[in-house]
Amino acid sequence: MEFTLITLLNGVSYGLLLFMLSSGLTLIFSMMGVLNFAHASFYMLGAYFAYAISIKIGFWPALVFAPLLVGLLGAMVERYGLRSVHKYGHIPELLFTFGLSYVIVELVQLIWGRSTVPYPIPASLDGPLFTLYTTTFPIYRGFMMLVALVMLVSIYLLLTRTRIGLVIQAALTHPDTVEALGHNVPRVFMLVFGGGCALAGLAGVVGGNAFVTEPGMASTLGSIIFVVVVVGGMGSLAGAFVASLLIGVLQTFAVALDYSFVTMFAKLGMAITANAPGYSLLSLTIAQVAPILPYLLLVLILIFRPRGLLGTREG
Amino acid sequence: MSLLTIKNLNAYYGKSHVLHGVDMQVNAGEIVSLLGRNGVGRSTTVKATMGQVDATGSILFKGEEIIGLKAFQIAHKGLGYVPENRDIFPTLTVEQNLMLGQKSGRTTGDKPRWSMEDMYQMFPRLRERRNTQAGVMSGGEQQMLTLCRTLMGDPDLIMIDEPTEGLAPKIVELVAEYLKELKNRGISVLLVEQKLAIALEISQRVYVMGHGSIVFEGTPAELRVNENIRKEWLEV
Amino acid sequence: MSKPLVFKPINLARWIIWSSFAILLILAPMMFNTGGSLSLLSQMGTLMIFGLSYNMLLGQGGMLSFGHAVYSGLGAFFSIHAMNLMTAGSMTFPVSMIPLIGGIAGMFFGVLFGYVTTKKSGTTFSMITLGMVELVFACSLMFPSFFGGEGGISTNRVIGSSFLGITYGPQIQVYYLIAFWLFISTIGMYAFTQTPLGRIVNAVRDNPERVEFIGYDTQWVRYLTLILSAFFAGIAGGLSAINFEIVTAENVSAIRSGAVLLFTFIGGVGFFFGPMIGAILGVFLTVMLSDLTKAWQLYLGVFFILIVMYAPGGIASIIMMNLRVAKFGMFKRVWPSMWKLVLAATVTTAGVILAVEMLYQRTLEATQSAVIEMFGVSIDTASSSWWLMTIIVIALGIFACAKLKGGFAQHWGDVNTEIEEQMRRAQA
Amino acid sequence: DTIKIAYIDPLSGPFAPVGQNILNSYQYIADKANAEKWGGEHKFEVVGFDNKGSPQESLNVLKTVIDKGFRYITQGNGSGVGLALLDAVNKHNERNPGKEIVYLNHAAVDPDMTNSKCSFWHFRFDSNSDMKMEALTTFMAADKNIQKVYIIGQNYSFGHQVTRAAKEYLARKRPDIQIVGDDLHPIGQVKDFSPYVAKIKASGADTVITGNWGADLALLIKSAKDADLKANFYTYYGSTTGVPTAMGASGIDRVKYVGYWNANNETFAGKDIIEGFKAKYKDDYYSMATYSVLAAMGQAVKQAKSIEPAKVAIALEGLNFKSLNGEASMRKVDHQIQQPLYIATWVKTNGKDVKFDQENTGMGWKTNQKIDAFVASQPSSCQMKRPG
Amino acid sequence: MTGFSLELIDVRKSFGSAEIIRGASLQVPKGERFAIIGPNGAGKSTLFNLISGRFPITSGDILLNGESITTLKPYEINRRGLSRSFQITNIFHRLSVYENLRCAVLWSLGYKYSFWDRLNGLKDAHERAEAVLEQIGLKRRRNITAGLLTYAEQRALEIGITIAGGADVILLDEPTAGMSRSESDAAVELIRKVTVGKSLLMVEHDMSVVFGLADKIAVVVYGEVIACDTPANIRNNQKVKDAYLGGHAPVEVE
Ligand SMILES: Nc1ncnc2c1ncn2[C@@H]1O[C@H](COP(=O)(O)OP(=O)(O)OP(=O)(O)O)[C@@H](O)[C@H]1O
Ligand SMILES: Nc1ncnc2c1ncn2[C@@H]1O[C@H](COP(=O)(O)OP(=O)(O)OP(=O)(O)O)[C@@H](O)[C@H]1O
Ligand SMILES: CC(C)C[C@H](N)C(=O)O
Ligand SMILES: [Mg+2]
Ligand SMILES: [Mg+2]
Repeated sequence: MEFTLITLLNGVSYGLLLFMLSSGLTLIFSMMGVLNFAHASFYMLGAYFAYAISIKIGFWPALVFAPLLVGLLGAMVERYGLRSVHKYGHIPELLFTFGLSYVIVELVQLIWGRSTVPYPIPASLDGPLFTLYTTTFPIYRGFMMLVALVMLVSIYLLLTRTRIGLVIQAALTHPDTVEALGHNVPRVFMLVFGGGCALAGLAGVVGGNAFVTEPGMASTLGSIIFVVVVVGGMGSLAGAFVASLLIGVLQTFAVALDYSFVTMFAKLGMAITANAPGYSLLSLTIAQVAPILPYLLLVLILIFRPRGLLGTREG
Repeated sequence: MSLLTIKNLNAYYGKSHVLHGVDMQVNAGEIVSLLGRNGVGRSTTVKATMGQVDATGSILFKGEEIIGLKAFQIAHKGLGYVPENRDIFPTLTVEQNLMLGQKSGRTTGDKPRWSMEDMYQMFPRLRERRNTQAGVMSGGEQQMLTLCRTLMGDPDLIMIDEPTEGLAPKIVELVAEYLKELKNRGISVLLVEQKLAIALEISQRVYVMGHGSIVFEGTPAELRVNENIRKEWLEV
Repeated sequence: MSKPLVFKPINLARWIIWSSFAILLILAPMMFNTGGSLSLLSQMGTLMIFGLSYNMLLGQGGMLSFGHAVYSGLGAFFSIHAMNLMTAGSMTFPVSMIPLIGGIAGMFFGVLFGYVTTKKSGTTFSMITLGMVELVFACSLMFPSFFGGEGGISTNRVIGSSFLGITYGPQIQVYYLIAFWLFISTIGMYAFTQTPLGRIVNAVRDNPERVEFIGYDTQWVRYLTLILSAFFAGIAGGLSAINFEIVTAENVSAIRSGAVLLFTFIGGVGFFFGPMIGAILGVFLTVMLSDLTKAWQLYLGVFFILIVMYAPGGIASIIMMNLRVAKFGMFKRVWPSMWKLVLAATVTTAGVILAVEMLYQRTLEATQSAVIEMFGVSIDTASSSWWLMTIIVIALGIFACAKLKGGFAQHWGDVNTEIEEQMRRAQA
Repeated sequence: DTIKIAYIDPLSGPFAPVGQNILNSYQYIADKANAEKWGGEHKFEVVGFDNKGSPQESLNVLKTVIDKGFRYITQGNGSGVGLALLDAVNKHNERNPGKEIVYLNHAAVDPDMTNSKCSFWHFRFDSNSDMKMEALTTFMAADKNIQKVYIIGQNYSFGHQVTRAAKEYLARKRPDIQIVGDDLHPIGQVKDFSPYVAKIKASGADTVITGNWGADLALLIKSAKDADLKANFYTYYGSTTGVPTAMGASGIDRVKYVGYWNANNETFAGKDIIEGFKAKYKDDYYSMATYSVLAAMGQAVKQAKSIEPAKVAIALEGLNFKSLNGEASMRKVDHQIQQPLYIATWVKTNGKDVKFDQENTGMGWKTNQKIDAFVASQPSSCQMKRPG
Repeated sequence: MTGFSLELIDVRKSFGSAEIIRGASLQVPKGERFAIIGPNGAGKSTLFNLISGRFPITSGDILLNGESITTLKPYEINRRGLSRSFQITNIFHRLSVYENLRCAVLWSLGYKYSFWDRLNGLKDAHERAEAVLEQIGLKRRRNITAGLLTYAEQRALEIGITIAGGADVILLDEPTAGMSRSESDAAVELIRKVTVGKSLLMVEHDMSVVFGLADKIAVVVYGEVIACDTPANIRNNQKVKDAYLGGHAPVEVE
């Protein structure tokens, strides 16, 4: 029981971190059609900025300024880079961000070096939030979950209370016409890209000290957030939310389960020996296949429900 | 009183010079038609006015120079534009399309002349289809939608590029009626048309364009009697 | 991408091009005979086949795959297992034909995975391929007996006794094996572009919907193309197995797939030979540059971004544009403004490289000495005068670029408009 | 002459921090060796080459360095890479007689490299994972509090070896200890270890054995702290770059490591190196194998009166030399170094027996026990083919 | 075996809850030219989409040369000899004009998915493409990239692609939309020429085209065929006037 509950909590909080990361990506992808390969790099920048700021003036200011800084940077990337690529279509846009991810990780190393930087959890958030049976649940994880939820609500309000989403979607097909209707399209694009990056930055501020702040942190999270966005349904924020939780919980539980076909058959009274055909396949435990589960889910979803869980449009 | 004055307008697509010094004007409360064969540059004139094509010369709107401004800035000054190839937003619903017609951050406090309801009354078909994705609507329905979408922005002058293209004859008549109605509500119209009959029927003045410049200016009656111009520039 | 370029290079008899290609392949090792260039040439050859096969999808079929390495990688694994079986004596097969095993394996998985991936097109296709490659990659660690775990599978390409003195021990023999397969595969893939299927896949790229209404099942068109492309990718895999004598899981990774996408794009997807240029550059950047400088990834990233921003048709399109200008005899009109811009750009680049190298020295190598050797001089990265000079160089370079850009763009635009005008008139 | 050694290890990517630290260590020791003439009139030069952590890339680099005239290579970060290089070096030497190269292994500790896959051209200057496990289990056997052990490791050759050896040796030395679970996770990919920790916790383990290194170790320990897992960690690589920072105070008294050296050893041997290194690189010197390699090489070239690899290799065989942990010898049968091992615990520095901290954390490693070379020594199944 | 090329029997189609086609029936005899007119949104294009297999039909039946094609995919229907054009130009914009046409003839000549034939060696495909090129009057533009053609030329190419495969039932959706008078006159000539002996079904709003070309006119209103008759009868049909033509004289010449 203790184990199940704790694992569930762990899964949910991991899922919420995934959501923080993927919400910005979803935002940018759904609105601008840009698959931002550098998204995780902005997450990393968030962590590093927060580190740099927090050693000077503390964690709380960093929580505010680091995402703003990342957002500013994102807006500049859009303004001076992405915008001129936009006219060539989505593939060059994607490739632009792909190249950008290389550059960012190098610049980070240039400034902060190649090893882990000491970016600690602030003392006020360090410690157990509550104890479940004998396991403690850290305050910081609770804080992470809170931030994620606040993020969800504010993006939702932004999207439903403003026309920004509509403007951008329309501008994807007919930018000139949208402008002729009186909307400043380039500025909206810049804001959205900057905003998406700021969200990644915020995730970085929170995730950076929950885990480790190091130059490799971007690449390790990179592909999993794509899975989240696609499984949830491209462009669907709610979908990204559900998918994040699903994948978070799925992966967390899978790790914990040591069952394989061999043990299953053994329970049924059938013994499978090591020289049975396909033994290596049958003896794989769920814990061992945990890493492939998100991708398996992705492929299955794309085959059977290409729109994703809650997506509305295909492709 | 002149609402829009275009002087010596030259426009380019990259390097190709399309307009060679266009001069024309639209007065408040007028319907003016811009006629001409295919490819002479009528759409380009309108696009250049809207800031979508590189152009030199002078374009005064309500007395202000608008050349060089961005399209959205021009729109905010009260100029409306209905493009020729419809350009509806296919992934949005009809209603969302209309919503986008409203300008962001309107400054004028007074109520816009048009509400969504007016649009639906004008074209009941749109009301029926208000929650449909605009992309799947029929060609004609899309045409109606673009017109309404621009009206939602509450322009003082509306430039319409071939609004009757692809519409059933009966609807064409209807559109003509609505254009007159716009005029009655105090909106000026610059109409780019292919269908001569309609243009001549509803406009106060007409311009005929040929090879990137204006070759005729006058009233419909004057054009009707001017065999030469019609033969040479309108290929009837 | 941008406006398609209508220009056929000197339309000389095709065989001249092909035989010069063959001669070039034969002579290359003699022209570049310093130390490691043989192994570089070998890598370029394999990457060329891989890139060309990738371009069957991207350039010709409009399919942006993030998982092409699956086919080359699995081809490589099958090849290397075949070689190990041969070493163990449980199988006999000529080593020269090993790439064929790779090709067939690639094709087999093309048949298998392609059936799933090509069901969809566009972004969905891209995403399924991304999922597929991550899946295969993750699996590779689960089945160490086949994939060899982290360390991969290694082999010895010298198998059995020599045949006519060919053992494939010396690198030069491997090079010629690769050159041979490169030649064959290039012909094969070029020929593909000249077949009905090859043309229809272009049509599918442009407008899949319409293809359905001229009698073709687009899904089949994509599927068949992918299978053929996987075949050639498998050949590339087989050759890399022979060349490196090791195959690791990264051969089936998204990183490898991303790399081929990157290099093919840099080379240019709009021209058949674009990926070949991409392969040359790719090997140069990843292998040579990483020896020269620690900042290689930074340069690679920046270079790539510049290409995406300013030459989305890739190097091939830059070359072809210039050739076109030259052919129409107008090169001398752009040259005056071009060389100035190129010079200014070179100065800027040199300045930036200097700055980056100095910065690297200051931060990552701070502990070594403050002095670096560059452009034949020793530079003291700790002295502010060097920094000042670098900054001045960069500033001047950028200033000059900004000033000269307009003039060049003007001339370049004029000339190209004129050429297009001339071509239009010639057509009419 | 100059003995040029190519250092083929990750200098970019996730494993770069460790790679860079060891390269610095090598160059620092090389300077010292040259100043003190360890190799007589011969000088050492260690040049770094980036293998990006990949076996395949390492073979590329190997080709390049051979072309550049290097005859000695050194590598250590990752047994996967090590095995690939070993194989490639063998092939090269076979195909290019007279141009042999020697592989000086400073840290790749998969036992196979000196057993079934042993080679005349390979010398290992780190104790292999079986030897370390031997030492570790000997130490653990004495602790009666240890009842339930959980083994967790990275899913690659070295991780597998650790798991196997831990089970085997514990069963031999303390059959009463229960192995309550073992896990292999993908290397360098896990961001959140809390599910593993929950599992460890559910198993009731009081002790964890792990061969994890780099971020995999840091994250594991952090998660354990968050969930308030009250188990002791017996590690191989607690002292490598990045880990001390990541575990900080949470590891105090809980984390131990087994290795061939500890900065806070009984005599503080290597004190000047640690201080000099820190002054120069603002980093900690912990990869003492760099010292052993150059010390042994210096002695070997003097003995062989040549820097020709084939001759130096013969001189290295069976060589006895002095390293920072005392007397060491390069066993002839399998080219596996025989040297004492240390077991140490993470504590606050106290200026007495724990003088040196790591990564400026104010905490360092306190020596628990120095284990003599013979204790950890393992038999070898090596059937070495010697040239000629 | 009926004598009809194409027969619609009580065809219905709903999108969601909206029934767009409400039991349309129509019979097109072999070799006749039919025009379909009707108000905007009546379902003309939708009807074409149903016939050509772009959308599945909800109920009813569609027979091509006497055989039901309702369950077939677009390409299967095309292979049975039905070809269509689109209201919005739908060509291969990065291929040359000639290649556009050559692609369009390949299947019908039996080359299918061949990757062993050399394209340039296929004489029949070449000749057929050249012939169509001649017919649609784009000979001079042979090697131009299709995307660079003018609008009217693209429309001509659209028709060319549709007829190139030699289908004997042809569906054209507003072929002259956006053309000027002289261009659309040329287009009418072209259509007349290329559909000799074939069955043609054409949607048009331009009455001069409709009355100039059609043997019969079908009027679709609200998803039903309310009338199908000769041009003369349609012109005088009051129902049609109310629903569609309005006050305009059917043939409007200025
Ligand atoms: N994007 C463009 N790039 C280059 N040339 C263009 C472009 N758009 C239009 N043109 C050219 O500019 C000229 C004028 O075009 P414009 O669209 O203004 O004509 P129009 O009078 O509106 O004709 P239409 O009846 O076809 O709408 C034409 O010759 C056309 O070929
Ligand atoms: N995929 C779809 N989903 C929902 N409604 C659709 C869809 N396709 C068409 N419709 C609706 O069906 C009706 C008929 O459309 P259709 O395009 O067939 O009209 P049409 O007769 O061709 O008109 P026009 O002459 O204006 O082109 C329209 O109201 C349109 O909105
Ligand atoms: C550098 C070390 C952590 C490498 C590790 N011992 C291995 O053999 O893989
Ligand atoms: Mg026009
Ligand atoms: Mg229609």
